[in-house]
Amino acid sequence: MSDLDAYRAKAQEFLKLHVAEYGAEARKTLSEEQDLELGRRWQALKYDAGYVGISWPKEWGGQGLSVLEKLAFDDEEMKHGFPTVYFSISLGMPVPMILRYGSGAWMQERVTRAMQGHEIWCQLFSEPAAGSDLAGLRLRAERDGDDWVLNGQKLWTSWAQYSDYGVIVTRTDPNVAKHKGLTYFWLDMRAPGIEVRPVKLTSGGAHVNEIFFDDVRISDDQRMGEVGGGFSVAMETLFIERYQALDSAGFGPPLDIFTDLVKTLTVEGVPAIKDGRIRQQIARNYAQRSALEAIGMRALRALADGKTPGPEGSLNKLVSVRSRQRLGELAIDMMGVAGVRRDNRNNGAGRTDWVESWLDAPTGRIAGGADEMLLNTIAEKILGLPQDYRPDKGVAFNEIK
Amino acid sequence: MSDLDAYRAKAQEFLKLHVAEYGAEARKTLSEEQDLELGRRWQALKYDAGYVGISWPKEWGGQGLSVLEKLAFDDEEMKHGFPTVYFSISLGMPVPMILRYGSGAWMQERVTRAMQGHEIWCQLFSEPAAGSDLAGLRLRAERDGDDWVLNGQKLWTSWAQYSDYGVIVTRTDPNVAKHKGLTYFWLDMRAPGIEVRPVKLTSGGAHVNEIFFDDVRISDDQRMGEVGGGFSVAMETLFIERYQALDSAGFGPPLDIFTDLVKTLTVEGVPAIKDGRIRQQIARNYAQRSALEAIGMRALRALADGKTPGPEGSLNKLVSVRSRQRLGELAIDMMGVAGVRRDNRNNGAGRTDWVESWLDAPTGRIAGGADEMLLNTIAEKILGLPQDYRPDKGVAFNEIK
Amino acid sequence: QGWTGITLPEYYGGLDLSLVEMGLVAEACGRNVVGAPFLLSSFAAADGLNQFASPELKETWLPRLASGEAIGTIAFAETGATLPSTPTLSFSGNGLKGGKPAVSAAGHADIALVLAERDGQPILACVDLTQTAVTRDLLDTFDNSRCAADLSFDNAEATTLVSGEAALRACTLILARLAVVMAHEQTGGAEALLIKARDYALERRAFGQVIGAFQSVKHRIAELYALVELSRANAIHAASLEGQSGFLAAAAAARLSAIEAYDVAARDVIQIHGGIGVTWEAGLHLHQRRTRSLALEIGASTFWEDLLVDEIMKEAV
Amino acid sequence: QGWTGITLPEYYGGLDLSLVEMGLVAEACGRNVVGAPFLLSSFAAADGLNQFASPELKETWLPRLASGEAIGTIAFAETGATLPSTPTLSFSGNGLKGGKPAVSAAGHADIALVLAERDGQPILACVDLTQTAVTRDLLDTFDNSRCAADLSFDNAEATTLVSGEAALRACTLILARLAVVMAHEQTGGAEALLIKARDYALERRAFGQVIGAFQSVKHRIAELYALVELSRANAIHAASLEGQSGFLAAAAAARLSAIEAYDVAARDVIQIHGGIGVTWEAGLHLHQRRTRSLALEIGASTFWEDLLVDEIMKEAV
Repeated sequence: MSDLDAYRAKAQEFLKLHVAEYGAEARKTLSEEQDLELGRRWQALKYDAGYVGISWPKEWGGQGLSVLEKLAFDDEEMKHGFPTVYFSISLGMPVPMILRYGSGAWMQERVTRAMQGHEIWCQLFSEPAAGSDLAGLRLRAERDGDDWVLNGQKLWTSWAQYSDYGVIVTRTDPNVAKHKGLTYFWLDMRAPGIEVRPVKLTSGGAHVNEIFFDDVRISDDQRMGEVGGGFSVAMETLFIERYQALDSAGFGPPLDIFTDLVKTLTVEGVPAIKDGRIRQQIARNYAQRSALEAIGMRALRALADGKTPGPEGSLNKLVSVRSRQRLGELAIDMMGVAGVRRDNRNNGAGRTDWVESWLDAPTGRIAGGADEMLLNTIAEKILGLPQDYRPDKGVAFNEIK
Repeated sequence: MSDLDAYRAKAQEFLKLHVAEYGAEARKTLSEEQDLELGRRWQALKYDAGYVGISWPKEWGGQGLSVLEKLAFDDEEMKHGFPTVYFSISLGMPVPMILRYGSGAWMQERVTRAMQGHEIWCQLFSEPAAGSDLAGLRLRAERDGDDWVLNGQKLWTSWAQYSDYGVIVTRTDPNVAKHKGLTYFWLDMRAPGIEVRPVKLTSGGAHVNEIFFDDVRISDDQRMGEVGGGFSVAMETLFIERYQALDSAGFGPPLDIFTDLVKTLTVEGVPAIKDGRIRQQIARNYAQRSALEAIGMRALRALADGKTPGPEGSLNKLVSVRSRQRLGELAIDMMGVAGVRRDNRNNGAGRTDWVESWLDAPTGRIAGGADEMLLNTIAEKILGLPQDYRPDKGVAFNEIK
Repeated sequence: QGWTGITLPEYYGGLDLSLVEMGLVAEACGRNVVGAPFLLSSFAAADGLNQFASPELKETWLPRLASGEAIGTIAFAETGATLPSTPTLSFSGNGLKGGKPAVSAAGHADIALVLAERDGQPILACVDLTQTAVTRDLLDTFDNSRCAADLSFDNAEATTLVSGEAALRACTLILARLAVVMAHEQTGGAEALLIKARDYALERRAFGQVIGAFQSVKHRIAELYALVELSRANAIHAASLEGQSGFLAAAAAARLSAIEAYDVAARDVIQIHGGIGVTWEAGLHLHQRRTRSLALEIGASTFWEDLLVDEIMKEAV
Repeated sequence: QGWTGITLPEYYGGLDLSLVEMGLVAEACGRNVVGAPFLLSSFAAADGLNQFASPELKETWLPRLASGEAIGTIAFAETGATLPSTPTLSFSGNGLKGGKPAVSAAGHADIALVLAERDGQPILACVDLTQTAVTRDLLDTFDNSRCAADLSFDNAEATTLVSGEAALRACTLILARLAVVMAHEQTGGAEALLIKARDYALERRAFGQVIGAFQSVKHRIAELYALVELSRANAIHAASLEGQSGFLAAAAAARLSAIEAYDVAARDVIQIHGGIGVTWEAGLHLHQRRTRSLALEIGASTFWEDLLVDEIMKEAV
């Protein structure tokens, strides 16, 4: 058994010990607030057991292991529906950025508290008019002595309603080209002038927020990177978690939940499994998922060998979420008139219930890059095709039409 | 019975009389040359019976009827596979343009001879570097006294190998914007310096040609429209046959040939008609075709009422040819290992044989406008969406990169 | 406005118009994602009574349905079948016994046409839902404005309208006529989404231009236009074939095109709207949910594909 | 080069390598739309002999197949079935009698493995095609370089390798192993088309820019990249599972992904090339034709979908 296999086996043992108290079944009937509290306890427990910050440097309280150990643990943890969703962005992007840009005892305390789940960080990037085109953001930060004063609006910020701190990209100079006038800060989400309003999404859930900034004052000490260098710090944030556990189910239910459903159903008096149309979809989805999994495994092997995984890992999100949406439609259709029922609004139901997964699928397709942006990235970065026409290139931000 | 119904009934009677001698069955075993000869005789016979130039003015030998009578006749004629393919472009675009721009006894003779099938006209528009972007054409026409001297190349000219005359768009001024430097002529295809080379297409047939012009001299009398006005005359040519009989089969076999095939087949030991995958494709193709036919009928009713048909008629080509390609794949797959056989290379087999139809489908998708151009037209002309970015706009032709 | 009696005879207070006019109204409802399902469900119930009920029963119900005073619905489907040939809901001397799952509009309807079993034969029956022997359990669904409920019958009084194979044919015809009207509603929904996408593409800017200038957006909208027009063409065509041969095939084709157009519209138009599109504020989630409730209520695509293929193969013989 | 014996034991002159290496060679063949089908057809025949034949028979044929001196093929399918459970080709005391339609490579092959019937049971048999009791009718097909022929057997000598249900399992395994190798070939073809499209999009200009700048072209190529990589991933994964549990499902998945990738590639890449793409000069029509001959020769998608679903459902039990 390799060291990694041994690590994985130990992790499985640890998770098995706690699944009854913290896993999917335990969470089912909890309210979101109760689930968050359970999540905080789970996070603290993992911290004590050395399963938080697995690949982070030891001086910050991490375990100093490689990304392979982290991916192995995540992979096992994901299988059992533990309540990690409230902390995944916090520990995935803002906190690692603090590890790079922050220092001092106070910051060390923040990192530790975030690792233990006591505090949560959010990421304030997108705005109503700046989604795919992040550099088009408008939230102003104006210099006032040693301070900056923030005015404007952010949107799509996940878990801001529970967040203690955040990282933010602001426009500090509208007179230069749009990528060049941005600056990056961290801030206290309890600062005066910040108002957080949850936004309901397709499935009815509201984990994202609209956030209004009205003369919010922060210190220049909170700046991360150069004035005007915010775009590259933002990009650094987005790419910091370069290797994540790929999910061939597109964050929806695994395929065996679909085949289990098929087995129980009759469609127009005939067992669903005998219908060629349904067989075709099972087969095609299986083939697609097995390919995505094979790509993921190959990437892991490359990492283990100290190589850089190929670019094909970037396909996962594009391919898997789109398919999950169509498969959800089919699952609901197969259930017949009763397919409209919404019997399972539990925490994490999107992972087990086709109706919930389907309701949420449009959000999944937008989150983390719309299909069009992913296709552009593949076409330009991997295949070397030209960038789209960009009339805003090199134009001062306040002169862009 | 309306006048139109009576006209249609009479046409049916006429066609029935001649289908044995000229219809699909009679053509099956002929070579292309023999088929062309049969077509010429059929054309002459129709001319004598008053079924050529149905909607053309009487002074040119037409029948002076409306486009409705023409469409009714075409519709009936199409059903029986008469050999009209060699004359459809000739009588569809170049000759009607002569009706508009020509005059005199010699030209009248050309028109009559073309109507009788004795002479054929072709249309020399596209070039290797000017397909979708027609205005990007390069074939030069240089003024020399009362003459013009043509040099360059045309491509995709249908039936040029059998043509006696043609209409052509040339570049007469490379120093102005690309749409503005074009001029339109007619010419004798037997003029010295013209070389016609047939081009083999996917299915192996070669009805299109590459045509080389080496100092071909034509008179300024042959000019149609102003010098520099060629682009608009070309557009006039393309839109002259505004209402054509729509073909929901995308110029492939009708759906009942598919269902007839399905009835005879067993797939993996089960009658093909019982397989949900095959049923789904029959149903979806039927629905699509019935919608296209309903759109066609609605356009005819609008014409009959003296109204302008809606823009949805433009969908036919986009939708029908694409589907025909996929349906061909399925038909071949259903036949199993023997699906590779090519048993029917007869004239007009693309209308009855799925293998031939499938082999030819890529050509169908390009001919008459690639999908991308059709989508642009719908988006811009019907829905009012903006034109693509066009860096060549207003730039002199010889300065376009 | 008389919308509740469009296709009913004037004698009963209706307008005596055709499926074509009914379709126009349904299309308008679809454009606005009108909440309540009662217009169509009442249409189907009244339409079935008008065709298959005795004069007395018509006299009792049609004036009330035509005026909108009473609400009707149909309940044919059971778990695993859109039109069960041997329904579990049974009718005997003691009345109607059993249940029907997730019946649209059943939360408020006064009367339902049901497909049941009597003496081993299928029957089409009419049942007053306001009697105490009928229980309705309102369901939590993803489209709650459809007022779907499970219906239970405990020896409920009912009247048989048609028996035997003819009952299945009657149900098929009622469903097909409803499918044509619903296809108009779906077309209206898809068209509304198309227009929203077009308008948004002309207004929303990214990278210095309106997003409608990007071919990915532009062509997606053009493809959607094609689907909407195909759906509309089939819906109108089917309505115009009312009472003629080929109606069933045309109705099935209309339903398939309509489901496809509305599904693609919801998927693509939300996507085109980006983040805004997935918020409740944009309201597109209402269309998303409606696509599936309409796709389910009178049988999913596979049911209509099978019906259409059977009709085509019959014709071809 | 030893390509003809890659997976065969060294004892018989082979290289004793795995499906992974065989796949790499097949992928290279696919990239170049290599004309002759013999590499794969001989692989399948030799592979089947190596697994299921007696030592004597192996001794006779494997060295010749490994050296490329003899050409092999397989002939399992009959009209209406990829793997007929009761084949019409029958084997009795008098030998093999009947036919096999449109057998790839049969125009030149020296030996074939056939699925036949003996005493009401399916058998896998080996038959020397050079004997006079075997007739081959070369067919006119849309991909004539596959040398497909109808085979007729008039009391031909043959040797039974496996009988009964085990024969069907043996044929399935032979097909699945060939499917994995062919999936590499198809991936190679699709990849070659992808690269052609990318290069053409960077070179061809319209409206003053390279056509690769239009999102309709750009995104179509990106989508194709996705299909090619999925196809490659499944093909490699299946090859790596050689001899392990889950191999059949992996092979079926590889085949489905490969058929889809190559089909879409041919359709879209020809389309991207515009008029040039449909001429013989461009050579893309060779790929178009090859997509279908490879899709047909060892069973169309529906066969592999069914096989995959059966495997998945078996696993799940």
